[in-house]
Amino acid sequence: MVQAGSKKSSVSKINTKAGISSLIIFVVLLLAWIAGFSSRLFAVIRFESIIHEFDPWFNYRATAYMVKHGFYNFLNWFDERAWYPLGRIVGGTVYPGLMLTSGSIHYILHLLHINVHIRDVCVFLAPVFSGLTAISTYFLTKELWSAGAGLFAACFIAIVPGYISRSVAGSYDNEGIAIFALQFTYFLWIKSVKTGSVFWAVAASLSYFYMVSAWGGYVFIINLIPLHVFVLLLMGRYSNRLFTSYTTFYILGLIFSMQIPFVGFQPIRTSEHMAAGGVFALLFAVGVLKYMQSMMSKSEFKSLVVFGGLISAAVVFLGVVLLTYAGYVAPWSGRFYSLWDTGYAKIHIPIIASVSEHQPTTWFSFFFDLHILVATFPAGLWYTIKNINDERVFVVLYALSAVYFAGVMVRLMLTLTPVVCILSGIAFSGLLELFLREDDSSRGEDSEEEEQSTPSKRLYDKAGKVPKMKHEQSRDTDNIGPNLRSIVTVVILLLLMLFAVHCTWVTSNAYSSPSIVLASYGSDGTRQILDDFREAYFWLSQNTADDARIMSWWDYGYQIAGMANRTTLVDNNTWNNSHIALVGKAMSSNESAAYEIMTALDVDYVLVIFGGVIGYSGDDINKFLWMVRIAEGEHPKDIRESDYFTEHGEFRVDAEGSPTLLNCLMYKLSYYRFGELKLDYRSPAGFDRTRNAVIGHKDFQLTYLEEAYTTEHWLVRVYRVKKPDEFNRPRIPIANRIVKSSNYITKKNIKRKKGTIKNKPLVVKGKRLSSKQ
Amino acid sequence: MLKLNLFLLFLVGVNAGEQINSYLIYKNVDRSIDLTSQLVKITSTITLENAGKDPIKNFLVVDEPKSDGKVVYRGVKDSAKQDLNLLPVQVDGSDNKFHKVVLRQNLEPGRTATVVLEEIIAKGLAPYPSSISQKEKQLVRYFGNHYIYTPYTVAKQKTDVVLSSRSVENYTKLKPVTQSDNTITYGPYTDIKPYTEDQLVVHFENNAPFLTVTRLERVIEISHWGNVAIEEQIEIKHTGAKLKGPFSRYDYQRDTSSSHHSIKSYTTVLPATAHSIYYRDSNGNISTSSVKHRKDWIELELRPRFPLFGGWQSSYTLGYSVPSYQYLYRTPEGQNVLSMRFIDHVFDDMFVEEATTSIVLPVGVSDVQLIVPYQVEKLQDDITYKYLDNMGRKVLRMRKNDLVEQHIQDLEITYSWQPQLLLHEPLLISLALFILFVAVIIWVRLDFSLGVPEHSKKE
Amino acid sequence: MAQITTVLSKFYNEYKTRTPKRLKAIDAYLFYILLTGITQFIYCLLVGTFPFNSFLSGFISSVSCFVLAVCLRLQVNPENKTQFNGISPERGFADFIFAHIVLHLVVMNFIG
Amino acid sequence: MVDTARLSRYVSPVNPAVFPHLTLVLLGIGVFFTAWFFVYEVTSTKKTRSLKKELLVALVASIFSGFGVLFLLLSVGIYV
Repeated sequence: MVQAGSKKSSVSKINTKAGISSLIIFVVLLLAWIAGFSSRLFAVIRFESIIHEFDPWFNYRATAYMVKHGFYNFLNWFDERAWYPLGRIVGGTVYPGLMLTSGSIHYILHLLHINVHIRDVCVFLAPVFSGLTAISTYFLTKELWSAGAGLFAACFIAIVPGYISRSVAGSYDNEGIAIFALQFTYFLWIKSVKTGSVFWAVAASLSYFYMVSAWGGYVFIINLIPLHVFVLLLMGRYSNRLFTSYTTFYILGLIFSMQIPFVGFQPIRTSEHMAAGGVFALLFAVGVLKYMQSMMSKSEFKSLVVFGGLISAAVVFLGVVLLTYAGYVAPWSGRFYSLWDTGYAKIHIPIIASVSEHQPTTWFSFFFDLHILVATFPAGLWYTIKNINDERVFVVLYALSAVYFAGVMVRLMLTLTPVVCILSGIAFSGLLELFLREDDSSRGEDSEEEEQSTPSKRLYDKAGKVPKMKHEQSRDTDNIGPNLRSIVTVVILLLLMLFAVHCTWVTSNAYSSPSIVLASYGSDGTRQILDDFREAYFWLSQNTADDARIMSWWDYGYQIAGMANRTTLVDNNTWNNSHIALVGKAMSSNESAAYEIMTALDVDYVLVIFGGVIGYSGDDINKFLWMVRIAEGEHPKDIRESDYFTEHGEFRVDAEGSPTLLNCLMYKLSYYRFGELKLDYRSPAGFDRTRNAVIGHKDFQLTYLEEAYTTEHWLVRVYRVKKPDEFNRPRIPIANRIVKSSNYITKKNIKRKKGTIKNKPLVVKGKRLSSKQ
Repeated sequence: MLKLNLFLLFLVGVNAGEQINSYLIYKNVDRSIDLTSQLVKITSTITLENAGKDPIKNFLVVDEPKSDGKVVYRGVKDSAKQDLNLLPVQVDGSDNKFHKVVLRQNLEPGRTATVVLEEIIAKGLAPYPSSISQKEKQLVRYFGNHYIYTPYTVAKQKTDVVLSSRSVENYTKLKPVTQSDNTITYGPYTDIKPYTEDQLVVHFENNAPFLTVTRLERVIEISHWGNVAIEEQIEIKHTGAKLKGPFSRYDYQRDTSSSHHSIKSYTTVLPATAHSIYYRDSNGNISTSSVKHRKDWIELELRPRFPLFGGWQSSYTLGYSVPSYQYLYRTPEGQNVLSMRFIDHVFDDMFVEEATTSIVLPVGVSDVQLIVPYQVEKLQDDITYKYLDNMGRKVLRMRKNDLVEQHIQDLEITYSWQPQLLLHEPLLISLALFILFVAVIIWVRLDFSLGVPEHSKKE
Repeated sequence: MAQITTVLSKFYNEYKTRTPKRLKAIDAYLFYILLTGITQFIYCLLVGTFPFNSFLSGFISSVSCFVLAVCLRLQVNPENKTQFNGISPERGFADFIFAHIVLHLVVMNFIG
Repeated sequence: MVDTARLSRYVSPVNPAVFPHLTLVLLGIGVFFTAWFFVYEVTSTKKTRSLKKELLVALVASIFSGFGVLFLLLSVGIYV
């Protein structure tokens, strides 16, 4: 390839150089893409091409629906299988960008008769888009600093764990494509600010439109860009370019964003979007003033400003007050509040706080997700502040705000990652520029930078092979000695190598588990796959009535809908807190109270996740306190969190646990017949491996439910809710009578003890089954 | 007179009517009713005797009018183990369904010949009670006939009923009858009139897997790059006694006895050359399966995601590839012949309720001829598009209900195909790439004329 | 107050003399758009905003026409040539047309 | 029924065992020519460009890449 380039060197040297440098850029970006793509494939290689976790299952299901029924039917899709009995209008409550993207990829591929299953499109969407993210990061950084820094940034973003965590193959979620849209919007924005071109501003707003269609994080853009404009105004950096780019971007972005049904009229009604409008008006005012200024003398202008300023301030103030008073402008939403006050969610909205990714970020996870970039990005920040210009103001603001948000919520680490990569790219590029400048004076600076970044790029593709840098040849003309120079270079290379190794390690160990398939390693290194989730979901899909309603905690709603295709009561959408609280109440009540709720909700099956046999820590008993808290929020009379603790304020499942806990539905469903199970010879029967305790309440029977299915490792347990005529007589009332100290069940048992021999449910079940087939 | 009779007989035969030759008698019948699996396999060794004066060419076999289950396979072999053809015929004055068996050699008067009649009956075993709890044993009842149902007189008959276990609840005791181990022997009975019926009932324990393939879709795809890909979509159902009451994983884990009515796994046999085997369902791979390479075949131990209890069902997709040299041939005339099984083994003693087989032929075939081993329902041909197809491939589709292992037979497809067509796909890709390059060339050229205003500014 | 009227009159004179004809045409267009926008707003105040999206699309389309025209005016203005490096009036106009095409496609969709 | 014994067995014109190697070689050549093509496109100016050369390189690149992609598909098990 280089030969091909150098052949033409006699014809035109400049062109050759451009050719080589563009070839190098191309190759580096391609390698970054490939490296990013392949490091996201751990999950596929270890397991299979499968959708991961929870939310992706919904996205996948929606995409599959769209592919099957067409886009317009998708927009009007009323999903009666979710939120029973309410249902969910899916088309109006999702960001459709993700589904549209993969749907159109699928459509195009099928037009070309490449028969890829939509699942595979969904699985590989995020890794493919990570490549696009790398490229747009390159362009953004190139606009901000230089092409060399851009290559660094592209390589960083391709493999940085903070971004990989959301974009491994199978993690089919909004963030996967949204980060690309984010970076691309910013790139176009910077471009339009630089040139003042309407074209780039329109492109930016189109890209913003895509972002709005893809992720709720678009609010970040629509606040950051106005902030940028505002700060530029404050710094006295107003220019007509800024005016054209922002006004065009804002007004088009506004109308575009309202095209998304889920967003609707929010851009003109909610406070989150108001800042952008305010800056728009402000920019207009400034624009008019500047225009007038150009026409008039200073003193005349001053008087006009004072007069106009007073009037406009009054008008704006009155307008805002009136609008808010009339209810046109909605106050900030809860999730948004929790961004400012980290304690807010814990107090007011347990459902938001219960999600682990909404927790504040720890220092460890900063390091874990970004590694050396944490240390280098302040250097990049300093570089940019030192050489500030219009667009660098933007990246500074981006960095500062993203750092703050990432500190508030683990999830928003994702928005921090790109800017960290950009600034670190700038830092590394600056460093290398300083230390490698003189090695080949015959070359121009630009191509040299790229020359340097290429070997280092190769370095973290193949971490073991360190190409020899040219620093040894460097002449001693600078004020930095050759020794120092080589030492610094080697250190930088080592750092980059460490970074690459760390990224690969984190990706492979922390972020590549599909979480619906678990793997455990035996002592001899053999791998055992625990496929209990799919076992249970597949059982549900095959052996329950098509309209069966399944109650589970909301975490599993999307998975049940996606894999078992059954109706769920609550799911990960969490839009209806009271419905979730009702399920939480059912789970935390005792059996008979729960039965009332379950019959009211027409529940046919109850599904619980129980990790006690294999020591899986993410099970329902460990999540149980959140159910109690959420239920308490809505039903404070019936559920009290303190009842579930021991006198010492501990949450324990062993014999010392509180009686309320030991008799609640969740406990019973998790531990039904577990008391008889001896896991190994050393531990006693009923030893819970997750909580390292022998359970406190062993021999009990279920009155209103019966075990319908339990998976191989007991991870998922499905119970059938009996019909009212089936549970008149508990099968072994004696056991109940002995154990239960609470009075009501015992009473019922005594009352209904007669005639417990014949099994009435027989007939009904036979009917049910036969009618189904 | 006799000649006239024969002539008439001939005429009637032509007009799809047969008459029963009363000179033919069954001299001896040895019946063995095998009830060890979910299928009822009746093997009758029949000694035919010609008591008349004319040679006999054929004899008739009749369906029992009121029997449980369905005869899904019936085959007749002669003493040299050669298959004899069975033709459905009608007999005047009888509503029964008859099948005519043509003997290889005429049965001369006074001579005897031995034939073996094999019948396989599906759904002939009814679980009784029809639903049981997890711990109970599965009991089934068989309703049959003590005597062989035939239009001919039977001189002597003996029946062995082979059961899967020794535990028999009860059975009809038409003397003489003896039970030893897991075999009940009825007879010998002598001089039985034609069409004699007498109900035989056996109620016994049978923990054999009662697994039915409710639907099987088999797709065979030929690639002339040297591969035949096979994919089977299978829906299975446990058709034994239904599970009553709860399923307890605890009890299931404690019960380690091998004879349980639930089905944990079964074995599918694949051709020895099969490779790239996959086993998955709508939720992805089913990781619980193991492949064992035997000398002449591959044994695939398939475990459904969950153990199947009575009434439970499951579905999965099994696919594999075999190299083409095993199944694809070329005639000297340049035609291609694919010889492939209509259905393949799913599990031992399988019963398939409905099977659809599709054969995806390569691009651009002509003169397609199909030879089937038995009667199948031919479905409308289809066109499908696989990877890199722009013309579409012809798909032959056919369907048959009620199949058992005996139906694993080859079907043959002969078609003409030009070997140059192999180059079709790579040239297609090359063309697409070339168009891309040309587009780049044009783009590069256009770039200078496109934005005159902007470019004049830039310079 | 008097000061302001003098300022304004001076401004008017300045404008009349110093602005090129091309820009004046754009200004006329701007004025027209402004009137449309105001009319729509008043109409909505009087009649109500019932098909809210129709009102919004109409109003926003006139606002964006205004904005785009202002942008065009800024880019075309020879005084701003130094600021808009690389954007000729023709390019500006092409951008203007492009933005309008995109805008009206969306407005069409939104007006329902 | 056709008697299969008298027929010759059909084997692939290319031994499946060499698919991966063919993929590597063909794709390697294809990528080389593709790179050449793009470098040429970027470096050459309006005057120095010759359509004949462009088309020739493009043709070679596309044929090699086309066959390379085909054998790539074949070697990963997608039998077209």
